[in-house]
Amino acid sequence: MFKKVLVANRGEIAVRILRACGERGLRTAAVYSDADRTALHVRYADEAYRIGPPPARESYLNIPAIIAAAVAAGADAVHPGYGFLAENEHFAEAVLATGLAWIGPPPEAIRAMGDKIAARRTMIAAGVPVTPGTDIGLTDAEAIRAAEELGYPVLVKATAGGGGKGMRVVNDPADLPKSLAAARREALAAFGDDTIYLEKFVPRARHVEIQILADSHGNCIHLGERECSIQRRHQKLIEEAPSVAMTPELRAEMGAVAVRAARAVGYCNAGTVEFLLDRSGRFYFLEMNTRLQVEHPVTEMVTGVDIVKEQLAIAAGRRMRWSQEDIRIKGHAIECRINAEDPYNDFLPQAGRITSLSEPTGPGVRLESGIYAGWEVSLFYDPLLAKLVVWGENRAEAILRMRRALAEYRIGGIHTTIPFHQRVMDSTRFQGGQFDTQFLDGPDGFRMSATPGRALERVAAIAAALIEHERGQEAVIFGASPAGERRGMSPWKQAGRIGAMRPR
Amino acid sequence: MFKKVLVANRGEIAVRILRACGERGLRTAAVYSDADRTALHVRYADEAYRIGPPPARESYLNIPAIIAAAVAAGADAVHPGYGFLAENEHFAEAVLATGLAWIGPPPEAIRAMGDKIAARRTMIAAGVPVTPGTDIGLTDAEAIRAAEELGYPVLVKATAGGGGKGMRVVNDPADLPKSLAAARREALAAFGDDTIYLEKFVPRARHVEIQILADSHGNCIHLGERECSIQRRHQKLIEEAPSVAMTPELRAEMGAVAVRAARAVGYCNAGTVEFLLDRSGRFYFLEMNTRLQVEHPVTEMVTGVDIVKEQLAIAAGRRMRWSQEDIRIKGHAIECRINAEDPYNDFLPQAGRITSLSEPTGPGVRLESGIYAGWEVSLFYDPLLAKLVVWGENRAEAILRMRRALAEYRIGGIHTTIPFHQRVMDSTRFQGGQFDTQFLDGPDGFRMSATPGRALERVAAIAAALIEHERGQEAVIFGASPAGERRGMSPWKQAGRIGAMRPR
Amino acid sequence: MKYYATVNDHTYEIIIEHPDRILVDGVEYHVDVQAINGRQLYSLLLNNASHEVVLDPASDQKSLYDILVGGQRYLVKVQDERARRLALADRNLKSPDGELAIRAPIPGLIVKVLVTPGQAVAEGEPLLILEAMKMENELRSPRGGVIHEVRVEARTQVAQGQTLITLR
Amino acid sequence: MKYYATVNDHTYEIIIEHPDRILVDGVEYHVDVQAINGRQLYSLLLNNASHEVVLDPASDQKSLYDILVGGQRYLVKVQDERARRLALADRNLKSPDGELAIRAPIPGLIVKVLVTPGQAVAEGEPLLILEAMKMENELRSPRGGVIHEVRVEARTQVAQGQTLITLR
Repeated sequence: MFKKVLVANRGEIAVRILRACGERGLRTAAVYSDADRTALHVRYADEAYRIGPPPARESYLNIPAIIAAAVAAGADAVHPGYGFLAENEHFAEAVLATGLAWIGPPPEAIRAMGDKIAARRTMIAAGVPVTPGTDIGLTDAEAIRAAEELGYPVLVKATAGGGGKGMRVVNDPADLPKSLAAARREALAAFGDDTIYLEKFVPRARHVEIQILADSHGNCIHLGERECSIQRRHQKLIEEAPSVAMTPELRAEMGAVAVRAARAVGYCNAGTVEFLLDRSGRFYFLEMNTRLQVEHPVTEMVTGVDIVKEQLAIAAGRRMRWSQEDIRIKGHAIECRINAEDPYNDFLPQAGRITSLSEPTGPGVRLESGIYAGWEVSLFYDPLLAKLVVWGENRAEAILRMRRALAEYRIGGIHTTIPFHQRVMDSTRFQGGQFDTQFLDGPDGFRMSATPGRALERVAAIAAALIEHERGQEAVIFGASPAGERRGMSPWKQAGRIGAMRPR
Repeated sequence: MFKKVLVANRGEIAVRILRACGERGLRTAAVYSDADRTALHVRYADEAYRIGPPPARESYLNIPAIIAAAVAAGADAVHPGYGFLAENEHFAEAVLATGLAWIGPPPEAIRAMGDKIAARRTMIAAGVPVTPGTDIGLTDAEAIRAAEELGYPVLVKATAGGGGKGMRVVNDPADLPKSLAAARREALAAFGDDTIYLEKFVPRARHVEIQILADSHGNCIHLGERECSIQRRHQKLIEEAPSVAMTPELRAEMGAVAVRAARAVGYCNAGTVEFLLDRSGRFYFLEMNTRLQVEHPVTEMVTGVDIVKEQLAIAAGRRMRWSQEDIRIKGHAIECRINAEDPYNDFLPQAGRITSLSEPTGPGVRLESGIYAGWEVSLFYDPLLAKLVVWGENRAEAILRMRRALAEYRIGGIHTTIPFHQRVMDSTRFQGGQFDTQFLDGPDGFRMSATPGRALERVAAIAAALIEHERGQEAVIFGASPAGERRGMSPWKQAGRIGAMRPR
Repeated sequence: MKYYATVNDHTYEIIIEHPDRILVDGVEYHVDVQAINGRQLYSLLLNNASHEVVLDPASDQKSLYDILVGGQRYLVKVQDERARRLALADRNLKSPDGELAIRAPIPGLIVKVLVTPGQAVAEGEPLLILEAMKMENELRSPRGGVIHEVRVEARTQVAQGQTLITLR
Repeated sequence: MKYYATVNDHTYEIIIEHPDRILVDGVEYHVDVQAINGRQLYSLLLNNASHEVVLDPASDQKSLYDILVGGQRYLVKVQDERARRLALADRNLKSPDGELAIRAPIPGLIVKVLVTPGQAVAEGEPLLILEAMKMENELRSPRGGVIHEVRVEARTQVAQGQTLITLR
């Protein structure tokens, strides 16, 4: 096994990996940008190395700086987490060229799956079903013709895209030019490449993905599926395992196809094969994520397999401890992504200081978090603050448990997606499992009402009046003089008075 | 099922029960003393009722006040938790007489097991092995004679005792009078009764207990054992499941005896049969705890059974969903009791405000806590702040996980037992599983050294110097004038300066 | 003290005479509100019902409270009697809809401006596209009206809170 | 600035000239200390090793720091050059062991006093029994010496920090 692992990431996933290393007795090294000096991953690592200023380009995407940190630390392995450089084969190659182990798939597998078009061809050759689509590098005019041939709705996809960026569903030929332009702009800004292609859009489909584990001894198994249909603009918000749409037969079939897909590119380590699953049980390969996935904990909670610890063992050349027969799905797990976004205001990203924090705990609750009270959330990075994961004996218990965990979760100082998740858990459509990827975005989709339910309106009114009253009383204590005149007051006296008042 | 449950307790166990009720869709009512108005159990309940001033006698032990709260709330069931009135048959009877369900065993079973001497007789009649001992109500002179007959070491026990109070091990006849006096004083103060008796003390024994579940349809099963030998003055500090001393055969045998013990008193609901297990595998009945136990989570984590939810179902007259064959022990769980006690200062109870709090999270970690940042820990109640519980595939993984979870756990403002637990997890004797109830108290026991290891001494010295330096720099910013002269400074300006300094 | 608390166009009259008893539209409630470690989280007991109330720090001096309770967010305007009388008098002098400033909710880059001064817009109509976090966000009109000024143009960086467009 | 930090009878000479570089007994270290949300938890990077340092609030004005790091607690006395010179001068005038006050670590009831004035006691010898939380706690002598005063008697209630016994 390794002696010291450098984690080339930040936030909750860096913390997750640091914990796994610590629990295997491995020393850990973190890297940080100037925005992250006091981040949780820096505090929890054994060592920490500065890699640059806040912008990701100059820090977490800065390959030479990260390699230099790994060398300075004397690390013998690098875990890339997800995002940033996780699916950058040049980074993987640089790590290997430095003589360090890469805790991820071979660079060739990253490359084979990273080129979406080549991947589609490889999959077709391996007998993996894919949706009909075009070649890459279409001009707008070619795209308009191709869309007619495929038939609407179509999906505009940036070749370099990912995480929902540079992707647009087009239902109406009239919207295509505008969508092409938007997808190109986004892809150019995010990835420096505005190459696009089209795919047939499968309506009313679910996004179901299969977790894969493969070792360097030729063993490859799947850990069942994750249901990831609750998305907003192709960004997953809620994931669960198992999927309500799954039968044991279909799981075995999709699992076998996913293993075939992984083997087709010589895969090794953890990976995820994403599929669209339509209402009649047909499924289509979407893409393979050649890295640890954000939502891996739901699989861990229903299978009992610690995927990150398996990654470490596989990268160290160990044989997998599990065969396909060992994998049993037990109970139900749900994950809610807690983002610094305002669900009442079109999910606009939020920045600011977390002034107070109460985290849910207790039976069946697992929190993967990168924040603490006092932490400053910046706009430099992804808005994901934490993942709240629950396990229940069955889906009903998991939903009830998630409701109570969300109700306990208090993040003060910034708006988060917690109220959104509370609404989804209360939604009968979600509870019934009757949803697809259009649940949030579609015409009959789920909406956060601008005017929330009236149930607690009176309580809110009373609370506001009481707080206003209390503040008024404090103003009286300070004297009713305007702010400018208060300045002469002793700071000590004032501090004492503030301390003596209500807050405990 | 019930509609509304009143939880007649406080702290982490009240929170635990409230969560279970919430997850079953039951409304909840909390009770609180004036010291607990902003306690977590008040905040997390649907409703909350004041029952009196801080002293437990006037609040959490005040039967009429609690019954009145249950009636006012319109509750249809009462859960007593552990401690306080949980094993008070008069409270159980009062609850039942009010027409409410009692989420616990029948009052007759509480009474039968509450009288330690009668319980011993019942157990002997039922064929349950017990240690040799005397009758109750001995005078000191009688006790001295009886001790000679039993042979030293002997155990002085208060009839009304519990939780280690009013209990003393005596190895040397010379110490007996002093120990008798101390046990009587403690028992009189704690329970208003200084009646004592003696038992033969089993040296080098482990404290191993069996969790029982019995329903009102005549079904009674056991959920395996808990190892609770890590005790200080008969107070458990660390518990695990399973016990390293256990074999499947011995588990089956002890489990069968525990079921027989429970059946002998017509037991129903959750309970625990405590045994001493000596080095040759002989075991002796100690007592039965006729309530939910502090350490129940370790059993939940290795069996997958939610004991509190089963308690609710059983009290509602449901048939148990589990038979003995369904119960399988999977992996290993450890619980550390996080107390407001100073392990470097003879475990003296601590009081004060929790100024900051970082709780461990992540895979395999379950925290059962009753505190939050800003909470004021008082000396009115038990020093238990929280229970940190971890699960691992095996005992080694559980210990490693507990180490990392303890390292993440930061409670600012008061001393806690966290450093103690860190030392135990690092102890090779604990890691090897070679311990008994004398691990902490015994002659070759574990000690918290007054002079800790030198490993981090230099780090501590540097940190202190840097903080001193920083404080000196701040003093310069404020001006070196005495405090009296600072008063003229604008509070706003000062606040700005404080804000601009280091803390993030 | 008498207060008027307005939520979703509904106004509650709240009289606070005793620290623990209030009248809400004439109905008595027993109340106990306690701040939890700061000034953002409150524990409210209302006739024994226990609520946790989270106050958004944006709640400013104008007695406008952004309150999260039970997973629902409410914007509550609180006025005492005097403030309410002044506001009512004020309303009679001005038109109900004044000028409204559309501000940047986050810092970002203006990708496109979709309206021009003088243009009539409906509620919900897109006004401009703001790129932040590498995602394009459409800013929509919070009500119907006429575009008065457009203060930014495409490809400019804007700060949080900066006024982008004014609406009349 | 030069500081002397004493832990477990070992004194480190620490020179802080630059904000990020210090000399410890002549050896250079790169340091970066950052307070985390208050003044009790610090993140310390020491030549890239990451430590979390918890400061006990009891750490008072006398530059005595009760520090928890890596699950180990250390009591560190920090003196700057001037304070150290004064202290050394002071030590020459007084006996190394002055009078020591045994204080009540928690409020409670004195159950029994086990020593009398003039009595010689060894380190670790029980001095009295204090009942708190319904448990009896033995208070033991932190060093050898002679009992000077016994300021309490059995069955009296004592407050936290109250001096119970003085030792010479």
